[in-house]
Amino acid sequence: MTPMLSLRGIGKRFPGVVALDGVDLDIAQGETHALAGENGAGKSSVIRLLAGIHRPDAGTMALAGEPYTPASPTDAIRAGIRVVHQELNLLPALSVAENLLFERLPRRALGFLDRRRMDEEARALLDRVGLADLSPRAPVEGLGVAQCQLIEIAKALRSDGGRVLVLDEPTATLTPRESGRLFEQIEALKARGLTMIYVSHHLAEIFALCNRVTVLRNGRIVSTERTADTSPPELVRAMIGRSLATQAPVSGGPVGAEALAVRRLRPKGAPPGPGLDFAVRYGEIVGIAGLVGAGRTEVLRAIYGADGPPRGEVFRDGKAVAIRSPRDATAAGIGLLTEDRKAEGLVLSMSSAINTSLAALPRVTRAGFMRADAERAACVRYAGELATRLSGPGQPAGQLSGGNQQKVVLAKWLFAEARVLMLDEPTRGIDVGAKAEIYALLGRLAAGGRALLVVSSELPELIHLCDRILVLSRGRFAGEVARADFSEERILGLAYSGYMGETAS
Amino acid sequence: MSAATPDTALPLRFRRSRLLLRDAGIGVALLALVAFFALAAPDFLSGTNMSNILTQITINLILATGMTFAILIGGIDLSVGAVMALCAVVAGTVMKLDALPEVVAVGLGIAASLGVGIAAGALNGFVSAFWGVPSFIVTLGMLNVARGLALEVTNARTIYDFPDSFIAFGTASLFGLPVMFLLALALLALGWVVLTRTVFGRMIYAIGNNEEAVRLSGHRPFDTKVLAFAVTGACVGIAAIVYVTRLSIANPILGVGFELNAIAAVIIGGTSLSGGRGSLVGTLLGAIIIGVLGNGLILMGVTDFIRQIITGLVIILAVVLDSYRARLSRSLG
Amino acid sequence: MSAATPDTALPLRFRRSRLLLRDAGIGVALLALVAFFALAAPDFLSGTNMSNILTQITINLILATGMTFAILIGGIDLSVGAVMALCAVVAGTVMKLDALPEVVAVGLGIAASLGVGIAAGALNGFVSAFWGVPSFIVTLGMLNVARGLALEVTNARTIYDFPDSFIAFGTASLFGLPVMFLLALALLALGWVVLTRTVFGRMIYAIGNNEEAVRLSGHRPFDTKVLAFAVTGACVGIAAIVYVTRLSIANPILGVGFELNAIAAVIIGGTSLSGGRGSLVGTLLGAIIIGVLGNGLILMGVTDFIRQIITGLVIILAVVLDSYRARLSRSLG
Amino acid sequence: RAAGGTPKIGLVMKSLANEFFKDMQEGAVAYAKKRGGFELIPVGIQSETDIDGQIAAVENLLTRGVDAIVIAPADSRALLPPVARAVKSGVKVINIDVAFDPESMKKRGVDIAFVGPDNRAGAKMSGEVLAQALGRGGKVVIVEGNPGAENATQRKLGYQDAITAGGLTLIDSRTAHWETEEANSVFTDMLTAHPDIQGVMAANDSMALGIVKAIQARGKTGAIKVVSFDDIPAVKPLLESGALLATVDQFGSQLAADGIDEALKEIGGQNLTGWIKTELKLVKGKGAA
Ligand SMILES: Nc1ncnc2c1ncn2[C@@H]1O[C@H](COP(=O)(O)OP(=O)(O)OP(=O)(O)O)[C@@H](O)[C@H]1O
Ligand SMILES: Nc1ncnc2c1ncn2[C@@H]1O[C@H](COP(=O)(O)OP(=O)(O)OP(=O)(O)O)[C@@H](O)[C@H]1O
Ligand SMILES: [Mg+2]
Ligand SMILES: [Mg+2]
Repeated sequence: MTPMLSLRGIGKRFPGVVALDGVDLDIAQGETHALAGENGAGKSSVIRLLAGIHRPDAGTMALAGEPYTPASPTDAIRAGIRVVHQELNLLPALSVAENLLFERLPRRALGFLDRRRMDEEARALLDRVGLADLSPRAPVEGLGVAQCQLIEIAKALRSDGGRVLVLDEPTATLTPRESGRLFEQIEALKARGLTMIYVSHHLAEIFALCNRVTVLRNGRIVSTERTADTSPPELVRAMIGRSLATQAPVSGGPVGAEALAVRRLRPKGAPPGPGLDFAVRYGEIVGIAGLVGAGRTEVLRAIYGADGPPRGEVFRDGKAVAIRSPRDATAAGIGLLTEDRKAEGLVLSMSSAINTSLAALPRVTRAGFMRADAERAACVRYAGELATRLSGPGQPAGQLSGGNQQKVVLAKWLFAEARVLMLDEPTRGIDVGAKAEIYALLGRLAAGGRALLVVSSELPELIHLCDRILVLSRGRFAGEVARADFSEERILGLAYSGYMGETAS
Repeated sequence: MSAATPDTALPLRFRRSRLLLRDAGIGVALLALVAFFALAAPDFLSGTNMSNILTQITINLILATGMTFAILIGGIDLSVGAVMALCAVVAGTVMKLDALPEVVAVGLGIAASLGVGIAAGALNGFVSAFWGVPSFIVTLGMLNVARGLALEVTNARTIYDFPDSFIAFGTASLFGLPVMFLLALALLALGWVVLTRTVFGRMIYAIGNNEEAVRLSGHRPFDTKVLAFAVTGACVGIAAIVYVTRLSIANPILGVGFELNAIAAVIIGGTSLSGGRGSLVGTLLGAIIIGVLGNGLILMGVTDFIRQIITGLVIILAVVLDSYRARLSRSLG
Repeated sequence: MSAATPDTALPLRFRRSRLLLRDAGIGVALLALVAFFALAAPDFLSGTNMSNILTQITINLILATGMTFAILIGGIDLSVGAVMALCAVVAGTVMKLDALPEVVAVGLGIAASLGVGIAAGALNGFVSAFWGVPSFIVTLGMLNVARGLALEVTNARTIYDFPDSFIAFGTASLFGLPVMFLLALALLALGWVVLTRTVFGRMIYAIGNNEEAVRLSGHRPFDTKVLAFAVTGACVGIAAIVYVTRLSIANPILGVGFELNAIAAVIIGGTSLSGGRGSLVGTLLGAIIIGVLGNGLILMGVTDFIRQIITGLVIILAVVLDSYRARLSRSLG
Repeated sequence: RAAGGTPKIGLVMKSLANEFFKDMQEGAVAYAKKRGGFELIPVGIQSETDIDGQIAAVENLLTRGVDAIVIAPADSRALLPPVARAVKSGVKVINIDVAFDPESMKKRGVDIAFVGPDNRAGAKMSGEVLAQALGRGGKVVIVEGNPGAENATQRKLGYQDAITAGGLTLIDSRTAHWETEEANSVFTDMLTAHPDIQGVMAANDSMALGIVKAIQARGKTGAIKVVSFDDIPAVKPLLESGALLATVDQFGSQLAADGIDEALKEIGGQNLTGWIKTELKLVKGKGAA
């Protein structure tokens, strides 16, 4: 049987980087094929070639036996290849429905929009990804990252995913609830015989959903195997070339004095009520869990003064601090790694070195002048610690792979050496190997006496990392779980509690 | 549970009202201005004066309508004033062709004006989209080319003495309102429908928002860009006709600096200079603010230089006021 | 892998050469232009004419240097021409104060010009950053305010008859080059150092690219914005002094339209109108292109209207050429 | 220099986009063709206020080695330094249209002959026609040219002379920057503020065109009288219908030719100084006394 997609000897170079080198890949009709590999291994590069964004420097592609040479995304879409890219590509000022149906807006005579059909189609798509209550006419700006990701997915589900559906890290920003919903859709499409390519750093997802998995390393194919014939540890070994030692849970240092405390904090969009009270001590890693939209991001932003002066009180080292803006927060030794790296974390067109030093300029300046060498040194140092794959400190952040961009954002805050560091989804899109390194690093930071406050949608991550987990549900604290009591069931139960009306558990 | 996204309904309602408020913001500035002049200049509210203001803003309104298309798609058109002069002198030349019967000559003249405007606009769009160069520079070049051409074809002379039937339109009224203003309003309404209700309109906003995303969705922004600039050009062609019928002359140096006025109306109206956000309702309000300001200060008897100073201050004040409105609606939302 | 930066050396060299190519692109257009005029207009390459060109571009170069700061940070300054007039007439008024010894009066006049420029610029920056309103509108307002003020303080009259010692600077030469041009060049070089080597410059580029990321990294973009516009204003103040010493008059209507020329130099030089990208080297080349074009066409004896048309076409051509260069360097890279 | 063949004469104009200067230049070119024996190099500038551009033009002419320059300066003082330099290097200079400031000339040690009309006297002639038509006490407004422009200033002064002499009442005076459309708007608003306006003095014909349209739109044709300046062809119909009471012809097309004549005299060895006044003609419309 001719494979649905077949790549032969594909090569792609960027200045100073060989992104793909002699890639041979066959995707069978109807299979769900996973691509795995470290950050920068070349997964998204394969996808960008399929999507017609880039053209290969070498090799050929075939779709259902026919030569496939897309010159633009238009060609790819015409050929029936639908892609959910790793980074969001939405139109903020347009409505949800318009974004969902943008590839082909329903029209009536004379190019008029068919708004009724648009609403209907959009509703149906929103339904499928669990956003049934979102109005199709709402503009996309103002939606959370997770909701945007779901909209991207729903977009691709139109016409049932075309001939080949490609999903590049679709779950990176989703909590288990949304991910579950997505997996149901994938199963349904599989049952219909749709061919899919699935990229993820979550090995469990790969084993649960995919028939076969191809591992890339440094732009080359390492192996292609049926998932039934391999195992997560083997896969990890193929990806990073060594086994990952089973890690003991990160343990912070001796818990010290109260570093950060908030009282009656009422973040933006918070429900009426007394507000939130909690504290983080030096040497401690405190997690915040919750469903998408629970308001975790808003808690961190409020403390940081990102949306103006917080409503409520913030204490540093037991003393009340007036925070009117992020500058006040950083002056008080508080840092925030934001959730949306593209819009809020990075200056994409500027170099990785510049991005690394952005929150700690005094460390790389002398008398108002930049010390370019110190800046580059910092970038190289953290690239080493975080295993960031970049062609050099001068490479613009926008040219890095998604996971490596995330590492640069992390490097920025590590370099800033804030005493209190808040991290919103710190390992979004980071590969398993690097994740372990990062956990160890965060552990060392805590052991070194920093106070860390971590928001994550990956419960295993929080469970692995934290000393305590606060659970947010609908903007209110549903409870606090100590390390001894950590379990996914317990935490999820609390996370859902706010949505169950009076019968909160 | 299962109520997936439980509290979206609320913010949505907020957002709707925010949109209304958005246009209202600059409207409040306008109301304040009108109220002030009503008190300070007794004749300001009179019917004739209202009608005068509408006549005075007509050309800027038409140009600003077209400019809104160029700005929304992420560009700008600096050539509108110069192209308008070219349209006017070409139309004027055609209309004065003795060989043709009057009606035909006038019809052809109007068509020529539209044709020149559309061609210049499409060329602006083509060059900037095809080579991916900033429309700021392309239209700056076009400004010089069009002005030079207008001067060259007329040899710097004023064309005058047009058919009376044609000139009559310029001062005609309907329901007590200047016909030319009604035309401008109709054009604006048409533009509004196009921008908000058609695929083309959505495409303009989309490209202004994130051109890359549009490309990834399988569209070719090129066509839409050329078309959007052609629309700007068409409006310029119409404005030129309105100019000629109103002032019954066509000369190659008319319209100098009109681009700035048109851009100002668009930006005061809340459209973002970087594209993708804004509306023609805002543009209408912006154009009226500029018009009212010019008129009211003269009625008050403010001297020229002071008038210029106050005009500058009020323009700044209007957008500052508007920012408070935005902040207010944000804190509500 | 974990070998963090395996091949750093190579791409860095690549990047360096690409940067050179970037500026070279528009440089090629300039060379072509110079070569053409050298053939077409015999006097073009003469020493006097070269010196004339440098003198002619001096003011635009100074204004464009300042404009580069405003545009890089994501703004624009439409008020430079009008503020320049205000600076000039204030400086002129101060210099003619009889009560003061000549040297003191001249010194105070220069200080006044700088002061007015910096104040106007800082005000532009303050209003647009504090209320988050587009600098396009704020500086459009300032344009009117400054022009009105300049007319009001002089009552539309020209100030003339300045101390000879001061006027002498305007035509002085050093090493065969006009002193004022050397001043402009020094200013540009200083600006280049500030933009590429200092924290302030870094902030300007970063804010122009992604203000939100800068803010969330714990900075206050506000201060940098005000300062950047103040730099623009300082350049305007200097340009005003150069104007007065060169033309030995100060009048309130000078500098009309200078903003467009300055912006054109910046954008032709490859700086992005949306901020964050570009360099003063490009601005220098852009200003020279504009100057050479105006000068060469006159020397060739091209008539005025045709000259205007050709100027427009060459401006477009230059950026189109530049786009091929960009494509080339991309495909090389 | 003149020894080496036909003399070259540079003609430095203001913005040729202005009909008046375009006429002037064409008159000069026609004259050069008719008379022969010299080469004419005409140059213009982009806008009325482009002093810098005009200085550049003078410098470029010197680069090209002209024997004489005939110049309509954009500023009566700022152009003196380069022109004085030209004079000192032996180039003959004749000043047309707007006169160089005498004091500044004295300071620079040059005395350049001026060939041109008396704008102030001309405006006074035009204004007097209005004064006569309205009688003493008539209420008038002035619509001015560009503030700061020499012509605009002279014409305003001339109108004021006529107002004083004729006993008129000036109730408002505003600029419309020489432009038709702006004059139309500004005058419409002046009329709203002062419905009793009986007469308008416009600093040029382009603005008069807009003013007449505003009067027509108000239905006050005939009730409000207009005088202006320049006598461009476009006002012919207005003069014929009486919508424009008077304008002034300063024979612009001859002005440059006259200047060239004087320049040739200087090249021939004469030394000219002072004001060589050129003709001004009052052109009256229908109904003017
Ligand atoms: N436009 C570009 N210019 C230069 N280098 C690029 C560009 N795009 C990708 N690269 C490089 O190609 C390599 C492969 O990137 P790719 O995005 O395919 O990685 P990935 O496997 O998807 O990683 P991740 O898991 O982090 O998303 C990276 O080293 C990246 O820096
Ligand atoms: N339609 C909406 N209108 C206004 N605000 C909204 C809307 N939807 C969500 N929000 C706000 O944004 C937040 C949603 O952001 P997001 O989906 O990122 O969830 P989060 O809990 O804040 O963060 P995380 O994604 O890390 O779970 C909500 O807490 C809410 O305050
Ligand atoms: Mg990727
Ligand atoms: Mg979040």
